[in-house]
Amino acid sequence: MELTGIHTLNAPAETIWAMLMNPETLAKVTPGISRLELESEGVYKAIAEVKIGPVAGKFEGKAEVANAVAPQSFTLRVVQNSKIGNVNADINMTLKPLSDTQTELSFDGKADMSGLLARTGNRVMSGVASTLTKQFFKNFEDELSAAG
Amino acid sequence: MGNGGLIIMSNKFIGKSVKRVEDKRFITGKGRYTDDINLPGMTHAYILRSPYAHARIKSIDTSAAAAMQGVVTIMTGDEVGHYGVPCGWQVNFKNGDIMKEPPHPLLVKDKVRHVGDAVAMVVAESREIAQDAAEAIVVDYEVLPAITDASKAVEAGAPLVHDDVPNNICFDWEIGNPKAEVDEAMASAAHVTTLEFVNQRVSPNAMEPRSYIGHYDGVYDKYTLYTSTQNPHLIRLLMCAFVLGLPEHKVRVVGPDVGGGFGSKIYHYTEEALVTLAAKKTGRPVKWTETRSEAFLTDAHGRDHVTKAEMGFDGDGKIVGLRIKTFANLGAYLSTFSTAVPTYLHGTLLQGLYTTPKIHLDMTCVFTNTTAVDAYRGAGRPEATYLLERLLDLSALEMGVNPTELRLKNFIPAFDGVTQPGYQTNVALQYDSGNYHGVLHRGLEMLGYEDFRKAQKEAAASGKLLGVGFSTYIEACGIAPSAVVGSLGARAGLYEVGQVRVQPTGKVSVFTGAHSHGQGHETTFAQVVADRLGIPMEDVDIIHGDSDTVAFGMGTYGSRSLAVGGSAIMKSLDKIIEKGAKIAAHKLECSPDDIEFVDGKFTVKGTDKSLGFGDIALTAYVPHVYPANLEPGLDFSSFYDPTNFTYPFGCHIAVVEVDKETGATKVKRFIAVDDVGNVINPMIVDGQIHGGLAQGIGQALLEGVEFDGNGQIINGSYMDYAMPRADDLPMFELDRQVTPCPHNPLGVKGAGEAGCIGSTPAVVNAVIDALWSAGHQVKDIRMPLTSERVWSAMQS
Amino acid sequence: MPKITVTVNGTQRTHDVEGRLLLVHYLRDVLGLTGTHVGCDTSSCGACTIHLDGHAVKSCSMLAAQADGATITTIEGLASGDELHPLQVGFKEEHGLQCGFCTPGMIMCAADLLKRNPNPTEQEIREGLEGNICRCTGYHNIVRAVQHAAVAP
Amino acid sequence: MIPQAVDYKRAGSVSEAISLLAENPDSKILAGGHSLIPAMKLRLNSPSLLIDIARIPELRYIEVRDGGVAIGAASTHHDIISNADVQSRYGVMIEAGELIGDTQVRNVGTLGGSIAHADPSADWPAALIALNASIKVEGPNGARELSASEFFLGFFYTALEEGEIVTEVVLPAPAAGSRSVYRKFMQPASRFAIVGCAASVTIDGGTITDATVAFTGVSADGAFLDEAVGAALVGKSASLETIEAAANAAAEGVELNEDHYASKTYRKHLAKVYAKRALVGACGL
Repeated sequence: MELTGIHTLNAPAETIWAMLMNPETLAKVTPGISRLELESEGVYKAIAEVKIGPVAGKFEGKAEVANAVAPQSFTLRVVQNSKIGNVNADINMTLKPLSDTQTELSFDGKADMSGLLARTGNRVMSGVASTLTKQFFKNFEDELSAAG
Repeated sequence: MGNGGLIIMSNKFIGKSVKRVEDKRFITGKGRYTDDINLPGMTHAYILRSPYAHARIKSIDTSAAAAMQGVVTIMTGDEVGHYGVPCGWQVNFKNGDIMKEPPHPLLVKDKVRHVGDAVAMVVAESREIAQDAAEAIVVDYEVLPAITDASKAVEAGAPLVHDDVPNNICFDWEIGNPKAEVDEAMASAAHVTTLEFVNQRVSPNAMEPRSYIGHYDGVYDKYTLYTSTQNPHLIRLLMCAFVLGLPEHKVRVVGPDVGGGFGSKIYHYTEEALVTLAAKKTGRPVKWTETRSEAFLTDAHGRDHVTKAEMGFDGDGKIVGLRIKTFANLGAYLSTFSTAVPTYLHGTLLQGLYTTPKIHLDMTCVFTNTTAVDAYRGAGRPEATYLLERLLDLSALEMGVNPTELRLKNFIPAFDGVTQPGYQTNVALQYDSGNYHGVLHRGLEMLGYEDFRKAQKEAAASGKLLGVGFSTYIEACGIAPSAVVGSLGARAGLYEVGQVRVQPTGKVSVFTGAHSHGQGHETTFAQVVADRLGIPMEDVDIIHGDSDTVAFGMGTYGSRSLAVGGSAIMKSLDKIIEKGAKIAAHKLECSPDDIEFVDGKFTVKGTDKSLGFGDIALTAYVPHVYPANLEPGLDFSSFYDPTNFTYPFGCHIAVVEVDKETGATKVKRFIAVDDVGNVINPMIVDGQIHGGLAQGIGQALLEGVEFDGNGQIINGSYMDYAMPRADDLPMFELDRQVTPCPHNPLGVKGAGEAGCIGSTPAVVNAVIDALWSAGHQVKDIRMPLTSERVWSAMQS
Repeated sequence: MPKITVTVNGTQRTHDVEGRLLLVHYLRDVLGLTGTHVGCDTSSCGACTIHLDGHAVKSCSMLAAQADGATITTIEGLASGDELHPLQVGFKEEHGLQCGFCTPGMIMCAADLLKRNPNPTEQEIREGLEGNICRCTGYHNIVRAVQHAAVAP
Repeated sequence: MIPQAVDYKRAGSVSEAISLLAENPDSKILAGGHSLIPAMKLRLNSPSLLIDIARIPELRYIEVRDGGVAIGAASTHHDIISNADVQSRYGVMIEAGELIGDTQVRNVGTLGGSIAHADPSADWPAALIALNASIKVEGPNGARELSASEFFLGFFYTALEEGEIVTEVVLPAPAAGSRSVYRKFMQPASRFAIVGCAASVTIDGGTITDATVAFTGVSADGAFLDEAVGAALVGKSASLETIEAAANAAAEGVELNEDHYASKTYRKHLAKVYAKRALVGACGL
């Protein structure tokens, strides 16, 4: 499943970077992830409850922030396992300052499914990807305005 | 015994469309398939399978699952991983080295090699508990890169499916004329047509999912395995001698009603051995029935060749050479006959119906991180026919000639195999009898070729794309004789067994080693027996599918049942009649040579003195007035080992309509003229052809297992894997030609796979023809020809 | 545990069932009516088709609990005593089955079709059976079997 | 093949269903169940309680109201397509309904269940949007009514709030001179729409006075009203030329769906082809 998205956020890159590096915020904006617990530098235990369409599942696994170049880019690696299949995602996040108050946040990556999710999900995968993308940016805007 | 026809019996039933004996139970819901059987105290098994195509198992924790209420036992690779299922056919490398044959364990303990590889089995009081518990097993995997494409798996640096199989090559192999001679012929050709294509992987999808019940009786130290198999005796042989080391006389294998197979139920599957082991371990019957999702991952798939083929023609349109390079995907493990399919069942058919003087196939058989591939309806022959018949139609388009005339020019002339010898091919086989011009001429009559071309032009004017595609095929059925297949690497014989037990009242029980999974043995075999003995069909009972009842057998596949199994029964019938004549001669006070057996009566030739079949049967069991030195009883068993394959052939023609705007393709007409030798029951033969056509058309237009880059099947359910439904198909137009098989007593050739062999290229050729007629000179569209693929081909 | 009362093939049955028990498993495992088959797990193949209150339904896609109070006919209850239903006759006469696994579902679906449309065209038969997969017959003889039953008196 | 353990309760009335839903946070409404039970069988979804509303009498009716038709949410697809009042008014409902699943599914699946589920390839949503239907929902805070295009918000996503259920769909009286059709290009295995196009067109004296065109299957976000196509038709003569130009505007600027049967490019192309075919039908050409 290809995951790409691009969105302009009304905040300077440093603010957005700080939010993304904060596990509490990262957990809030990343769709599905309900909790991140720090395991080691940049590596979190991740708990997710995903409810998309006909699928409602509990996932457990890891999330890792790698290749961090503040405040420009990092790679978010997520490994999530569940009874109905596993998700392995590698997403490159890029922050591009547009002005002092605006930043373009984009991501590009892919998520590999295994198990039942891979076998039966083909028909709806692009819907899942687009929904996750929308949720991510919406969550981010909500967080920004809450921090506002 | 060459006969050139049915000279042997009263034809009261033979050749008639007798309604099927077995239907009564099926139409009333009384069929008994394996999953319908429930034994007292039965437990249920669920198998935990790998979600990854390639991963090392770091640990398996079954503790939480084992503690759940209702769990009886849990087995893992630590306990049974040293047992593995074997491959039944050894093929060697070109250089003589023995093929690579890595173990296929019942449960994996080190490394999983395809999605669905079995990791643990839970046995519990109910299906629900077994599944709940399996979900509580924790397996820690280290995921490895996976490879699914056979042609890429051989490249340097590709992931290794088995650490000790270099380049993932199981073996390489060749057949035909020396390569240099073929190269020379191709270099001399006036025209060479080149086709690079994929014969895609398909999933058999018999409607009954596989189901097994293991049972162990401690009192008699006896195992019983109920199994949805095409092949009960072979399963017993393989499981006892090659997997579990059990004595065969202590193991009974029962194949109840079987809901379709199409090849996928020939093989010995790991789960058969697992339920047998679990039954002994728990002391209770253990049932395992797969779900459809599991079937997509574990039932052996079919086809999966990546091919480059070139056909050379001289200036007159005569074929001068055929050169082929193919990579065949065997999947992660060797299935029972998987190594024979791309080689002896494929390479040997590349002569087709043509006089091609020089042929060379270079075949590489490869392991990948995918479900095992084995024989699927036609097994190797559909791939050969697809290759040849696509080349023929495409060559005709490229050379601007009529595709049927191109074929007629290159066909092997007719021969009956009796007064004229069989035809020796350049790829090892000797065809038995054939009249290839006949089937094509008949097909053309039914089509109306010129009328079609007119209609095609008219349709184009009104914005519709019509196309016609041809396919003339030959196949090899009833693979035999044993000595030959043994020399080619088969680890089993390929004869069949037929026992005829005449009961004292003249009723007849027939035991056959063939095993119906829908073909109607109970009817066809009874027609043969009833006519040969001159008795009513209801006096004949056909018994199959139980290794304790039937002496031995090699099962049903490769369109062999009637040609081989029927012939074995015929041998026993001959013995019955011969012995009956001796008894009759004694009672009628004449020489056995003076007795003739006609219409169920033993008659003294030229007189009206006779005894009925029932009288003789009773005498055999109440031998009060009886020849000296003759054993009582009337019960004979025979083994029949054919002298050659049989070679059905035919002509298939598809007419399609392609929606110019969407690429959607509809089969408008399908004409099939098949020659399967003599026909015992035309209704059943037509039914076999119909079913084969549907599967062949399915492969052309709808079916295909798709993998993602990680080896996940992305269409592993009926929601995503398309098969023909009723509204995808037209009524079929069938006709028949009869060229009897000269070397078996029934003169029959086999009809089970023919439909599936000829139809796929006919449909693809028709779509290509439609596109060429609109100016899109497309050489190939990857199967299945989805609407988008056809539409895209029209955009270029 | 829900308690259900259903009338199956003319006989009233009452059982306590697990909430998750599928109707097809109730028929097969609890009532022993194994003529209703399971061919897939995505409600696609139609092998499990039965009649619920006179309509063809896929019994693998319903809970037994949902059927509480309903009248059910399975393939075992389609014939009137020894007299086969015209569709059962049609399938036998026209060789509308081979392995027989899809047959009960196919017949039950066709029975619903003929009830609504006693004289369907070939196309209507094909469309009416789109929810049932047969892998053996290529449907040719199934269509003829339904036509055979349609013209039966 | 076997769902995880689940409790089952049959609601006798809408209010009982709403209170059961409120009392049990991990519960799901079960109507026909033909989307939910298959998902539960594969354990893709495992609620702890199912609240069956299929037998609530007050939810299963089809009646003429103000020249239009009101349909209770528990009406099955079969109820709808075999109803004479629907047949005489809304071609699009019959054509769409007949292409949902198969006979067996249509006998059990319900209108309310389908639209609450909001599968991005389902047929009803496009038909309801094209007809400008209104959808009544009821929850702990009472009842409310939304237009179809307000109701369908995205990928398996509707305007239903937590605790609400769909109770009724009202199809407005068709305008004089209007005709509605549904054309569908099916995925060959599931038979869900790769592209489904519902069109309702009103023609007065050869001129198109109103046109609504809605798609399903095309967008990753589910069914949507394609305003550009409608706008390109209104005020024009009902000719093939008009239709082709309007159809060409279809599915622009939409987040396109894709799967192994149809790429984004192909889907978009099909949307235009099917818009044309639907409009040809709706204009009676």
